[in-house]
Amino acid sequence: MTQIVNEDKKNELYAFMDEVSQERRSNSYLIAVLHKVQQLYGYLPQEVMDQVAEKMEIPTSHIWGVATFYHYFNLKPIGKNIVSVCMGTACYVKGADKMLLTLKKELGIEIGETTEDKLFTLQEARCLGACGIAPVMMINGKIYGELDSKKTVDIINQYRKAAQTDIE
Amino acid sequence: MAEEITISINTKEYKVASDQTIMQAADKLGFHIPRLCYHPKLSIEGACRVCIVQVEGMQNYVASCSYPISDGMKIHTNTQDLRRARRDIIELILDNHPLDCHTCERDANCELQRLAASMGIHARHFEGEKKHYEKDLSSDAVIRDPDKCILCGRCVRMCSEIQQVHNLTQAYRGFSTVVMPAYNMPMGESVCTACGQCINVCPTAAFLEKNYTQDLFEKLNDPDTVKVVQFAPSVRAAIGEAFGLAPGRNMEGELVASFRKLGFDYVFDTQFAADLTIMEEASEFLERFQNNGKLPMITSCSSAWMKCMEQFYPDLIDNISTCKSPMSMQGAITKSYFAKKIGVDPKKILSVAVMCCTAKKYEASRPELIVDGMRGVDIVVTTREIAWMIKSAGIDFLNIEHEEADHPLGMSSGAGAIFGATGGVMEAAIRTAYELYTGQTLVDIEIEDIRGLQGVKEGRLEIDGQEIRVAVAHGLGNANNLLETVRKDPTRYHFIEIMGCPGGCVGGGGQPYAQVNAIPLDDVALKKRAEALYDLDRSKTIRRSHENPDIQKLYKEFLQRPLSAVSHKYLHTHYKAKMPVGIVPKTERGSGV
Amino acid sequence: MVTPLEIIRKKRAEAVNRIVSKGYLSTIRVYVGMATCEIAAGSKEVMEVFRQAIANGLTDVYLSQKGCAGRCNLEPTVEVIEEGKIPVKYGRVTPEKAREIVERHLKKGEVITEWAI
Amino acid sequence: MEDVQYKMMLCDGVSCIHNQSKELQSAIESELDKSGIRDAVSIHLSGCLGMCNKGPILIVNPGYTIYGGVGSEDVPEIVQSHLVEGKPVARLVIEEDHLYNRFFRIFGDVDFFGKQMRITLRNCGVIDPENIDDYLSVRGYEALAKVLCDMTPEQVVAEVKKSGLRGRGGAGFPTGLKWGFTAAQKADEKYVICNADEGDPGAFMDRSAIEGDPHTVIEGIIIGGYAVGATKGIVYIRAEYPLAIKRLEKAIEDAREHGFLGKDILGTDFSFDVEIRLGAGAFVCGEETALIHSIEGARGMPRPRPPYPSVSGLFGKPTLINNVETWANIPVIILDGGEWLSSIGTETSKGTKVFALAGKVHNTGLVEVPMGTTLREIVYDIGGGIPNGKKFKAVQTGGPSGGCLPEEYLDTQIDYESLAKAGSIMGSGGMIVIDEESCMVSLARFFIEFTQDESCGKCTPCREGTKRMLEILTRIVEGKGKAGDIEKLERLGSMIKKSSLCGLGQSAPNPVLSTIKNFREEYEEHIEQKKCRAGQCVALLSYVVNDECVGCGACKRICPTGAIEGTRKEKHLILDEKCIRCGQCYDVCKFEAINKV
Repeated sequence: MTQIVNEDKKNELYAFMDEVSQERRSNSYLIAVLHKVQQLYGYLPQEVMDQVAEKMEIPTSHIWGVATFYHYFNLKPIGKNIVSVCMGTACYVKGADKMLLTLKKELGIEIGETTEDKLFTLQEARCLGACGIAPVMMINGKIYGELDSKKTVDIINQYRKAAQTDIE
Repeated sequence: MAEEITISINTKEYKVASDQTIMQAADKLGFHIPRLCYHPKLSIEGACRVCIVQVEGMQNYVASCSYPISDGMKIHTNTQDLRRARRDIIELILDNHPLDCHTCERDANCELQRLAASMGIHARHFEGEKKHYEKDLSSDAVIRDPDKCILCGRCVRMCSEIQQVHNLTQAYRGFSTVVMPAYNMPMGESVCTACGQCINVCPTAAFLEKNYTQDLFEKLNDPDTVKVVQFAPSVRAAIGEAFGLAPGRNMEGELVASFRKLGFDYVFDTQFAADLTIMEEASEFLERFQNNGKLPMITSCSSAWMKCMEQFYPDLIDNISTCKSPMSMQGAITKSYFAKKIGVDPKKILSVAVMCCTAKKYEASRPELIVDGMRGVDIVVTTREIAWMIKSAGIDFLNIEHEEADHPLGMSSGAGAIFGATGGVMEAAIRTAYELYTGQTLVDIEIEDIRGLQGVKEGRLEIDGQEIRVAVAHGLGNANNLLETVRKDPTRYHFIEIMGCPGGCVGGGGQPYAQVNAIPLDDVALKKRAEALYDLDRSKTIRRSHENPDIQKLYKEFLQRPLSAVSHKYLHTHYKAKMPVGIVPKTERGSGV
Repeated sequence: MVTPLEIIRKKRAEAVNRIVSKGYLSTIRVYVGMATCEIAAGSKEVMEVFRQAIANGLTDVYLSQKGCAGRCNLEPTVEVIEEGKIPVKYGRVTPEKAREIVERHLKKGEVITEWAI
Repeated sequence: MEDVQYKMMLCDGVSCIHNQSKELQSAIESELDKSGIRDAVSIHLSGCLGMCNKGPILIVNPGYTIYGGVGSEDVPEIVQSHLVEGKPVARLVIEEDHLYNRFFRIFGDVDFFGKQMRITLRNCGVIDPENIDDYLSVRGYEALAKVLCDMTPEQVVAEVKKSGLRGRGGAGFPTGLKWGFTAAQKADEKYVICNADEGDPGAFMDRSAIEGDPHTVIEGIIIGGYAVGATKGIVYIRAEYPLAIKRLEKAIEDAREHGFLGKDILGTDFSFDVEIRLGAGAFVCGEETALIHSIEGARGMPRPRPPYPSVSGLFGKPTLINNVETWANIPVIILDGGEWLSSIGTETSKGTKVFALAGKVHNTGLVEVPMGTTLREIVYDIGGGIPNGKKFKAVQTGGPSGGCLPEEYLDTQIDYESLAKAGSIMGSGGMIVIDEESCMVSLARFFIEFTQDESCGKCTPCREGTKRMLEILTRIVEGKGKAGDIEKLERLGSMIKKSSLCGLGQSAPNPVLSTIKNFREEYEEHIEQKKCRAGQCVALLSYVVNDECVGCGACKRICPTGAIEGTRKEKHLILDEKCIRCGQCYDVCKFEAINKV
């Protein structure tokens, strides 16, 4: 099953690379291709970067330099749920640092890390654009606002519960 | 044509050509603006900010390496504010740099150290956290020490722009930026060709050759072995610089004498094996040429090129000469023919090579080169390492009495000497191939078309009414450009020489560091080193490899004839595609690479 | 030859017709803020309430999304423009409030002043 | 044009068009001609004014007289009585109230919108951004048509020059000059780029503009392409803005379908297309050369200039780069004339500026004000002042590149020069209000932590220098500051400013230098007395329960580290060694029973 899924992903990626290779200066689309990889795999696996290198004729070192430069790209597999804490100024002024502390403690991980059960990856974001309801965090694209410690922990627990139900 | 404009530097006016940067203009006028990331052969980085100057009317300082001059520009290179800013910049670099100068290999040879001294940094104001990364000792040739790296980016640009190997990149960013191969792969497993040019351009000790000097001293003290050394042509042409001499002095006599003083029992010359290589290679070429073999034939003397070819050009493997490099031929012959001759078990022979090259350390360890279960060369040290050993052993190198190498593997023709300069192998091969093919002696043996520092050189000659087209490339980047042509037009050339380093072996990754106020890989120095070898050639009576009597003897006594079964066993090898695959980027601009 | 300006005028007339045909001239027009910030504050759910209301038979109402007008701390915002009356803008609208706006304002014409900005 | 005495604004909204506003316009024009005062009156069309039931709407300025239900037959009376004799026609006036002094439907929200002037955001919050018809109905793409019809590229550049518009990305370079440079280059290919890599933490002007009105930006870009001779436009936008990207994609598609993009636009021989490139989370890519590298698929590291992008930019071709807000000004400049825009604002700064107002103010949000508005007006009139009766301390503009201005600078006018003179910068539009509960040293540290984190690492001063500044600031807020630290910060700061490679480094020390300049005593208190007057530096304070405690347990429940003990209805106790000074107990306590000491 996973094999088929992986094959599908690979096909989709190659189709995308074929598409950009039609463009002029096609290797300028590297970042777009890496976005595609991350969209498909959740992170940038080394063997996929190798495939990109070969197909697009871009040295792996160059891809690696780009992949590590941009914070948007994950270099390690990520958890099921990505928790991004907004550390924009508005959120900071309204206590985002405290909330981050709560999250680190609750999840037992630092920024950029993934919990052992692979349920959560903690990230820091620079302004999610929801300053009006600061402080905010985003889980898998959904924004939660006007947080305090309790609310934060409650939300995390909801996701834990959901994962539990999934398993059952 | 550039017009003449007036600029002022430090309140005095000068008339200069307009198409220059501030740094170029200042250099010509005798103002040496301090610099770090700048290298004339590499693209402008503008990163270190050491070369900042004040231009009147501008709010901020500008980097003189990149800023163009304009008419009426008023430049200040040495105000108190500037001096302080530069000093602080250098201090900031030092603050994130290990404070171990006295135990560092680049002590007294370090650009950062020199800059710090010239800035007068006597106190430290801003010390704080320092980066720390593991040293990468995985490669047999090149050590990477990120702690010493000051992120000037010269190695990265060298690796991608000049060598086009694209092994090194800056990864991560900001304070966490590190120079590394893709995926932080160990150097030994990466596409690094071990050419060592990163070492040559590194201002500090972030890249070094793997140092075997202690090991060698140890082994030289072993009474139970026969210690044999060989040394490459380019070593003699450059080692003087490590002793403060100007580039271009041939130090062959001093070297031979020093080797004996260091404890070597036999001193041989790689130039002998160069002659041997020519015998085999010229024969191999003629064989291919006459029998519709795979052409163009490409030389295989350069170890960095060897690895490069296996990773980047697996499709051209059949075009590569099967000849081992001179060093490896010399090693193989030392442990067979020579061992028999002196009646010693070859396992008791310590075969040492002194090379201008870091990649030879890698080559010596290639399993493909093992014959009869033995490596041909046991230890490779670079010109830099041997210079240090000579100093360390207290040998008065500059005043020592000249000595000559030993027989039977120490005598060479002039053709063997010019191996060290780009085009030399081709020139030597032509001298011999011509005679082998036509039975006549080539009179006009100095082939100017393929000498000099042009990236790709072409030549053609006629042998018995047949045109032979040859090409020569030095530096792996130039090689790439040449081979792309070959891929498109396989019949364009018959014979190609490729050397991995700029200028050929004289510009090898193991050559002495640039002298104070000199630029690493300066073209003038490279030319002078090459000139020393051409002088050596001219000074010899025997200038064609096949005329070398010791070579003739070797064939008579041992190898029978070029390309014989014995030759194949000892002097030839094979190549295979290697992982990881090397990728040369598309040439169009737009990848930023 | 038709000039670009003539083309654009024609295009605008067509666009206006399309908008009108979608019910723009209804007695009441409702605009729901649908920018990232508004959505983060819950405007999607609010939009859904209005959509449902129309699906369930509320007539003479033109519903549209709009971008962010900049009132971050009052989002999600809903604007009700009624023929002949001063437009009303509601702030911090929840689905519950939205339902009440439907019932009281849209159906009965009562402006819920305490929620208006 | 000097003679214009009246500006008439004719509603051009959907309803009003239906109510024959077009006929009205020609009627007015012919009547003006008849009265011989054509030159004294300018007529502008505006988007829907929101009074559709009373359309067609006509507004006469000055005086903001609003006429409703105007028919062609009323025109002679209006012209004669109002414009010639100065007496408004009372029977047609529907409101004569400054509340309606807005272009758009922003009624009933006077405090917030009263002092604003919406030009670039004119359609934001008004039209449906995903419906090109909405945009077309508010004169969308008319500027493009006008340019293609009546103007040469040189004239377009001249019009932009005339407007006095300056780059809204922060540095304030005159836009027209930039256009002129790029236009003057001879090249086989040129590019225009829209910089939508908005990265200031707490600023979201560009996101809002694109989400609310993507076509305005696209129209601006096409006009720019026409003016400088480019055939390709690129919008470089943060990947973190999925909705903006989606709307932009939709808008580009729709524009293509309508023939505003692609080959032979609107029947002319001008061809141009726009594509989107995504950023990937690097603030430095807002710097134009870094942005170019990023589009080229490389690490987003800046390079030394010159050459400037206008000479050698994307793929080595002449490239014009402006930010979203700048582009959004373009259609207005074309439609209403550069002169009109230059009539707004101050001597050196024309038009309006959008700010993301955040922090300790009542009304947080996006505001667009004419240049020349004072900080006080923004903070107090628009922002509604400081909540919870706290005292104003400073306003921060320009985000991590800007500075903090204290009370005495509140009457500073918003323009590039005045803000710079006061020690801050215009920046891209972040504006954060700070009250007495915020520590200026911490704030400076917050910003330098940001720039340190976002430093690309290329040049020494920024890479190493900001790191050392951060270390010094960290030890100050942790109560470990040493004598001489302030001087070190100043020395490093001024060196980094003058020596760094790009704008990020050159402006990185600003938050520190400006807070040292204006709040030096706070730094000194931290260092000498180990005291934080704002009570924000956690290492310098602890929380204790006083006798007001009723033992409700609220603090105990919220404490994330279990540092509070106590039985119900009895006074609680904070265990100092467990307390992480998050302050949540302090916030949650309803009885003021917790003190910061």
